[in-house]
Amino acid sequence: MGFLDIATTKIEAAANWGRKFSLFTYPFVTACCGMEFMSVAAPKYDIARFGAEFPRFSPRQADLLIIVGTITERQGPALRRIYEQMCEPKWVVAFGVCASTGGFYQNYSTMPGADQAIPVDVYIPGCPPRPEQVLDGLIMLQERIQRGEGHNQIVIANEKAAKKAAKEGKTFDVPTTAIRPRIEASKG
Amino acid sequence: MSADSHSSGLEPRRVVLGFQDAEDLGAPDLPTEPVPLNMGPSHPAMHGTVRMVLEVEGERISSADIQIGYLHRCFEKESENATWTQIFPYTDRLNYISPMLNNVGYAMAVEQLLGIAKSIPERAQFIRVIVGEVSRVSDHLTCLGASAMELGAFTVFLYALKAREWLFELLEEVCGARLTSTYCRIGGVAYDLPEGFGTKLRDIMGRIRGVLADIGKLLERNRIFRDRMDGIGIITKADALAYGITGPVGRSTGLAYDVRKDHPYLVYDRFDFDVPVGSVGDNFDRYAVRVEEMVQSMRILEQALDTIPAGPVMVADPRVALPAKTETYNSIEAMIAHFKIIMDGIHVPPGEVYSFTEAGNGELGFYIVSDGTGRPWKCRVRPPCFSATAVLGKVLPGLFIADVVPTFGMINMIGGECDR
Amino acid sequence: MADSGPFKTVGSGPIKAAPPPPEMVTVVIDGKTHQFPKGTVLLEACNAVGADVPFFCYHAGLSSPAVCRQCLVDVKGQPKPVPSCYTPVADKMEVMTKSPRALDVRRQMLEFTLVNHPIDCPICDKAGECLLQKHYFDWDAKFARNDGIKVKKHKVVDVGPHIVLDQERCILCTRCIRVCDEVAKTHQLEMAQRGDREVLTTAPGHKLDNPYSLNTVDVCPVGALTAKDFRFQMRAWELYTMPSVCPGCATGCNVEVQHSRGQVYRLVPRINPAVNKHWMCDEGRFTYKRAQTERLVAPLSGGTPVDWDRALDDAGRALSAVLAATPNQVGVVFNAQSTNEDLYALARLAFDHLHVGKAYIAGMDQGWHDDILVSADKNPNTAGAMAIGAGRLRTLLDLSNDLKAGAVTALIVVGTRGVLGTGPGVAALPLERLRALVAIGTHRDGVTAAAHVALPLAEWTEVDGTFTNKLGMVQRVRAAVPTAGDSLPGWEILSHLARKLGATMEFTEAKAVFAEAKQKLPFMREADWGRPMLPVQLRFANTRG
Amino acid sequence: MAQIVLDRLTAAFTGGEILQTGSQHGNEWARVRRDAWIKVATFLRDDPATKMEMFTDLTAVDRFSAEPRFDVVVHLYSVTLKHRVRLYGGCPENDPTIDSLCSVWEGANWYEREAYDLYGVRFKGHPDLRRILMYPEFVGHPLRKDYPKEKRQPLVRRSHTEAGE
Repeated sequence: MGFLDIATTKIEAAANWGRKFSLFTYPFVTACCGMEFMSVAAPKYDIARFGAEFPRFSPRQADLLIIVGTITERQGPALRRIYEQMCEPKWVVAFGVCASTGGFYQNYSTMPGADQAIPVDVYIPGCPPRPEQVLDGLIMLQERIQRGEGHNQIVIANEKAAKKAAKEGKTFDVPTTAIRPRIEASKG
Repeated sequence: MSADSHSSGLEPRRVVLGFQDAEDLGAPDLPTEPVPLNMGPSHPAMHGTVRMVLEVEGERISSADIQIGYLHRCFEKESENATWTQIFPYTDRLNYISPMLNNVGYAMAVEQLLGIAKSIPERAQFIRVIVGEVSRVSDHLTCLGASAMELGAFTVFLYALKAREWLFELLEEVCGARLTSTYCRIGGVAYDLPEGFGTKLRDIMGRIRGVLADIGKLLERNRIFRDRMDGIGIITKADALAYGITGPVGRSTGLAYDVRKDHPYLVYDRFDFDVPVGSVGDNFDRYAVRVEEMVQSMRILEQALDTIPAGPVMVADPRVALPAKTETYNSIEAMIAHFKIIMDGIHVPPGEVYSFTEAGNGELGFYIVSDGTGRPWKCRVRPPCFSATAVLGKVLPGLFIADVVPTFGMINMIGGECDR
Repeated sequence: MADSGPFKTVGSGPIKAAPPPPEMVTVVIDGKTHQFPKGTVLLEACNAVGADVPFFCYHAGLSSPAVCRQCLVDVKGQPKPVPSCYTPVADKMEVMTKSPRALDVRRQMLEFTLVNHPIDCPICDKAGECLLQKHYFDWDAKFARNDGIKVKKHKVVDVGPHIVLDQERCILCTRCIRVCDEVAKTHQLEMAQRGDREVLTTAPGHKLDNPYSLNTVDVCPVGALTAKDFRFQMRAWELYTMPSVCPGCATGCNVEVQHSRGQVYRLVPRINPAVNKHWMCDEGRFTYKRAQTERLVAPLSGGTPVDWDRALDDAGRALSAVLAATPNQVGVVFNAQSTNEDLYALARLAFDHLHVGKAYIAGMDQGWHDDILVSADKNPNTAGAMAIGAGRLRTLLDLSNDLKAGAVTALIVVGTRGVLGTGPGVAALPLERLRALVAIGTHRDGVTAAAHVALPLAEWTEVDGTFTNKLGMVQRVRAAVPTAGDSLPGWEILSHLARKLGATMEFTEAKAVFAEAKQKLPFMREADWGRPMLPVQLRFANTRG
Repeated sequence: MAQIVLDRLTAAFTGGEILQTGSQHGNEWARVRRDAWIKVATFLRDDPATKMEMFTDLTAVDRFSAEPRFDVVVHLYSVTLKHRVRLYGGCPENDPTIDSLCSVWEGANWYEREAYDLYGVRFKGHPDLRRILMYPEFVGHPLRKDYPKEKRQPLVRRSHTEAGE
């Protein structure tokens, strides 16, 4: 491991440290959980203390997508597009059981978990989760970010490695878990 | 429309229509071509997912197609596959800002079918009124806070949510959950109010009055706020009738209809409270009506806390009420009763009923068809904000794009209730 | 079952002969006057007119010892309440089923029954379809008045190959004893001891091993007798139920297929006085298992899984080749296991379109039989196959001869079960000699393995159709669970295949096939398809016993 | 409480337009012949003795395996006279159509769209009879009793060889 590699890892760590305390959230608020999300943002629980400051209302300015509430099949495409519009590296948090698994809505209209449409980093249980749970989930995400284990961070790292290998004429097979998300429109 | 003062006791105000402003400025009417503009389904100003396909000429909206259904969670299909008691959690999530009111409405409908509506213990009825009104206050607080934030008044949002937080914590003491309460049961309520509930609630109400005063100071003489509310998004009384709009939105149009007054249920006939009515039917009227309703709800709460009787909170019918846990674990009789009520469900005789209560957004109706089994054949919700959202398609044309935000905010469309 | 009425049985046979009109008597029940044929049991009379009377020991298919005293009603002129299950109606009888005294004695009997009943509902297999639960909740619903120690008895007694007994739960109604005596005609169960120590037990030197033993589990009003097969597998109230017909033998016992999440958990008999009354044999109860194991789930072409289009193309090509060259060397094998619809579709294809000369009938081998319910013919639809084949069907022995002689070089087999028969007198089939073998089968067996193209066929629990039992009654089979893997109903596969072979046979639903067959075939003239049915979750919907 | 409404109906419509009336749990209801649907509705709105100016609710009921299979159910309310009535309009399974009430109350628009979306009842003369709760690609009518509860028709799913699996 040469000096350069050490430098890059250090830089990466510093960058991650910066990222985890300056999360720009895009709340994809659909349902009941939105009420608790308000509480999280409101004075008492004050998510700002953790650097997830003020919600950006455009995915292009956000790097943390918080899926708040039930995702229906009808919303799927919108959710997908929003995810694709966000800037990298990006993270996704499923807020509440509906976003995680569909919760007790198991029927023709609701999607059994947002991860059916996009990758998710942290699942926060609860219907709706208490604000404390949400903050806990956020901290878990921050740790993940510091370790560079966000799904999108892995993707980027692998692509970098692949490029580097290509430059050195080595072969590098990208692990399947690190393939860039692909949309797969399936009807019926 | 006239600019006379209305019941919320505010000074008369200048009613100006948006496009008159434009002409006042003497802006030359440049030729424009209609441009389709898509708002939502995920839009910062759309609390609750809705999609508006607007057609705009310049800044002016020429036609609006409101598309709902992004939060269709199949309340009815789920209900048809759940026992009567299992449906309560689903009702929580209809109008998720005031779950208690939905619980009450649903419980009353089923009790009507069971024919035990008259035999609900009085204390239970009082408790239902109390938790319901608390929910109503939190509902209106949220609506005001959110809409104000969308107009840029972030402080109001923070104030309102601070106040709502107090109520949530109070409700948590009552039912164990901040938001989704599932507190009512068929035949009463799950358990009695906690110790010192009254004093806590009185204290909180005092503080909320303070918060309301602050919000009033911040908004009611606020030029920006008034200009974006006054005379914007006017709904006429005729429309309110034709669309079946009730609740704050309906009352803002001068339609003096409040189920609590016109068809008193529970013990509402024992309380003395007024029904605020608007005169213009614009956004500011809706705002004013909501503020006044909170005041009135707190009046009701004061009286209810004064007069609430002691006693049981659940009917004595062993075929409806669950036996005590100790009984269940120690005697086969209670075990069987518990088992039957939980697994088989309460048996509701065949029949159909339409039962209606005053929820946060207006008349919340439950049209239930029972085929005599442990589960409903059909459990239909008549969502109050469905009608109010429907009228938007008629109200928005003629307004500016910027007017969509306050108008939609003041309609207070709640996805869970509107799309079910 | 909530909204699906009694399953309609149709067809001809001795059943239809109407008995002479009986002598009628006038009875007043709860103030209303009714007419009943002389000799009707009072309990049945009351329940028939909606004056419900609870009972434990009474069973419509058995004699009544009147031991449970649950059906007591007041009869005017009688000093004390009479057991209605034991009393025939008499002229000018006045009955009060809801009189305070009757209700009171019933409640007291129930209380006695519950005194020693274990608090087992959460772990009891009968919970959810238990008569004790039902009657307690409907008629009493009062809480316990005594907190004495309950009498302890044996909880797990292995009484037979299929059944486990829990003596604590037993309420001593003796139904199971009567089932053995009166249905299976063997005395294998008995009561022992006295008072609250009384227990059910096997007769000395006997096990509960008669071929109808599982009926005791059905009639047991509580969870005392439980089937090893179903024990702790599934909660009864979670099951969905669908009326159908047992494919075990030519008797065609009416059954309910009870399933959940696409899996069948048990078959229980469905009352049909014309066929099986209230009963069915143990062997028949396990026929659902073979429908859930070793299934062929995807089309095979040359032994490798392919999709339907590919498989049908290959099948079409292979068959057309032979059809073009030597049309008289094409044979079809009917199977007595198939539904009338599949058989009819095959007959249409084979005789009307392909004009095949050589048709054979396959099926399970003969087996044991008795004069109660079990028939020697182990196929549910032999009668239908024979009628549809209309004398053109020859035996598998002929088939093997034709194969050896090279008279058949292409074969279509619909339903492979029993084609490679075991047992004596069945010749092995030299299938390898065939140039084209298209096997439509439910299971991975010798035929589908040897086939050039094997197409997955849906099992009887997965299709709508009809079986014709040995009495010539056409009885309806209903789809309870989704088809396994890619498998399809036979008639559908055949109409696809027909298209590949240039024949026009367009069937879109089983009902259409049935309707056409009904027009063409005399033996189906009186058949009835019946109403569509929603899956009904049990939840006490049909408390058995 | 609203018996007057039923009396008015039976008095005004003698041609068998009102098939049946009744009252249960304090709800008065009338079963209306399909072809008289609009006529009865207009009458109820305009007649001074009924004055049903508020359109409260419209939905449908699937009475599976009964005839007529679908009932369109309307709830009306009179703000001035404070009484309500429920109307049934039966539609057979093979032809589930009924006249649209949009011409009587504008508000019927969305409610009828919903009934069409979820039950497949078609409303003759409706301005735009689109799906409202489900998406256009959706096939079938989910609240019919024979539509399986969990039969999803996804618009988007991620492929399984994707990040985060």
